[in-house]
Amino acid sequence: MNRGRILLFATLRDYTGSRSLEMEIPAGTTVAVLTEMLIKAHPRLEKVRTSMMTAINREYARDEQVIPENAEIAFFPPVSGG
Amino acid sequence: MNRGRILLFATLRDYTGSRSLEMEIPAGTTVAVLTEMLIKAHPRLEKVRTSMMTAINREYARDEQVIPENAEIAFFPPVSGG
Amino acid sequence: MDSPTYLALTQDAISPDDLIARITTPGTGAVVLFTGIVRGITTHGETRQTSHLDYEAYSPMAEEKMKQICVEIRERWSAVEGIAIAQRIGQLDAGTITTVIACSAGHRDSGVFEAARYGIDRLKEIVPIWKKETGPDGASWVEGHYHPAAGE
Amino acid sequence: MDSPTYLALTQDAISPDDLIARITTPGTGAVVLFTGIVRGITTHGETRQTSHLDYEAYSPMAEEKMKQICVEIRERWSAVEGIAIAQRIGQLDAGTITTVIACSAGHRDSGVFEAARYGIDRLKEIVPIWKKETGPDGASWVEGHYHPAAGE
Repeated sequence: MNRGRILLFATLRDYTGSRSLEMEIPAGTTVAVLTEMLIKAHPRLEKVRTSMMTAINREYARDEQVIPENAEIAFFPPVSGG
Repeated sequence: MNRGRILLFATLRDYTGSRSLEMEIPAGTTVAVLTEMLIKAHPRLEKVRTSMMTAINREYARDEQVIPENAEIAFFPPVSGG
Repeated sequence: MDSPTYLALTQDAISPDDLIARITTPGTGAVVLFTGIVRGITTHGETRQTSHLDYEAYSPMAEEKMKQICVEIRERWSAVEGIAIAQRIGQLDAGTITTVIACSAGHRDSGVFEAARYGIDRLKEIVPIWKKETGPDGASWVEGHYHPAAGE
Repeated sequence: MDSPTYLALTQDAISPDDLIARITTPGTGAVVLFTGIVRGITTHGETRQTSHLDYEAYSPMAEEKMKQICVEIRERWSAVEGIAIAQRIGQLDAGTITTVIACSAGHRDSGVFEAARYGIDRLKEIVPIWKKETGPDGASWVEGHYHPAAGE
């Protein structure tokens, strides 16, 4: 078990009301599972389920990727800079 | 007959030693004929004969074009700005 | 060959003059610069007005991705010498420069046009920055569309 | 649609910042700017050094031809809003901006990249400007190659 810090941006920040969250992340948790945990904790995220993206240690992550210990985790919508 | 003023630029200025020349230009003179007159007056221009260009009233001119009266005439090498 | 790289994620005004100077080397004969500007009036589709945009960034990752874009550009256009990428964040009014991508090279036929185009396309795909648009009808987040592959 | 046009044949320093501001309209979301710079070191072919270039222009015709390039750009890329073309003349040291072509539009996919590229290509073909290069071995005129058709 590992207390993880999750960063949230743009619409995800608005829907959760937070810039960052702390969550208990069991060892072996994948990105897909963590996404479900996050949506369960913040049901308003349901509507961006298919568009939200995850970065682990500042790199775009795969759904099946296992979250390493002490990772920097971020969830956000598709980018719109420029 | 018409006393014409001819502007010269870049290498043509160097070869003639002048920024502008005055020449007697008979009525009906074409660009090709004027070019020959100019080379005859300034034989160093022989070596740029094939590359030199003519503008009449600030527009690229054809060899067979007749020089109108009171025209602004310019001779110069291919451009190299930018 | 000098290969200056200048990256900025900044709250301050972006100066193309300054960025061009930063990527001008003794071998530079050509710079192509793209700049994005806050449109006050958008006429693609339905016409709408924008008073300002608010940009936010996931800064450390954005800086990493800007570096990555430079690597990608240099892999594709080996004649590119200098690269500058700047993105301004915070509240930006209509008419304000939001981003600049500039590439320098010896000559204009070296890929600098394509490299700058590639740079702005990639910035809009992979750099984690978002903007919220405020107009007469209120504010809303601008939706991106691209989903980078893992590790992209 | 606003269509500002700004042309300059000048002895003074050219500021891309200034030119971008001049062609930014309420509808502008993208500007592509090309700038030519005096190369101190040229490595195309044999390596050579340049200390400065001296530019001269047939000014009234050059201004006409710069206008013509704007017309040609607008005929080809109707989405282009603003166009700025500037050429500096006089003695310009290595590292100095010699020319700028900038085009503005609502969006980057509107032809602004192609329009700016076309602009600099045409400037080097039809605008009567010449440069003499001075380096360690003395000075010589740079040879152009393009022969415009009559009336081009």
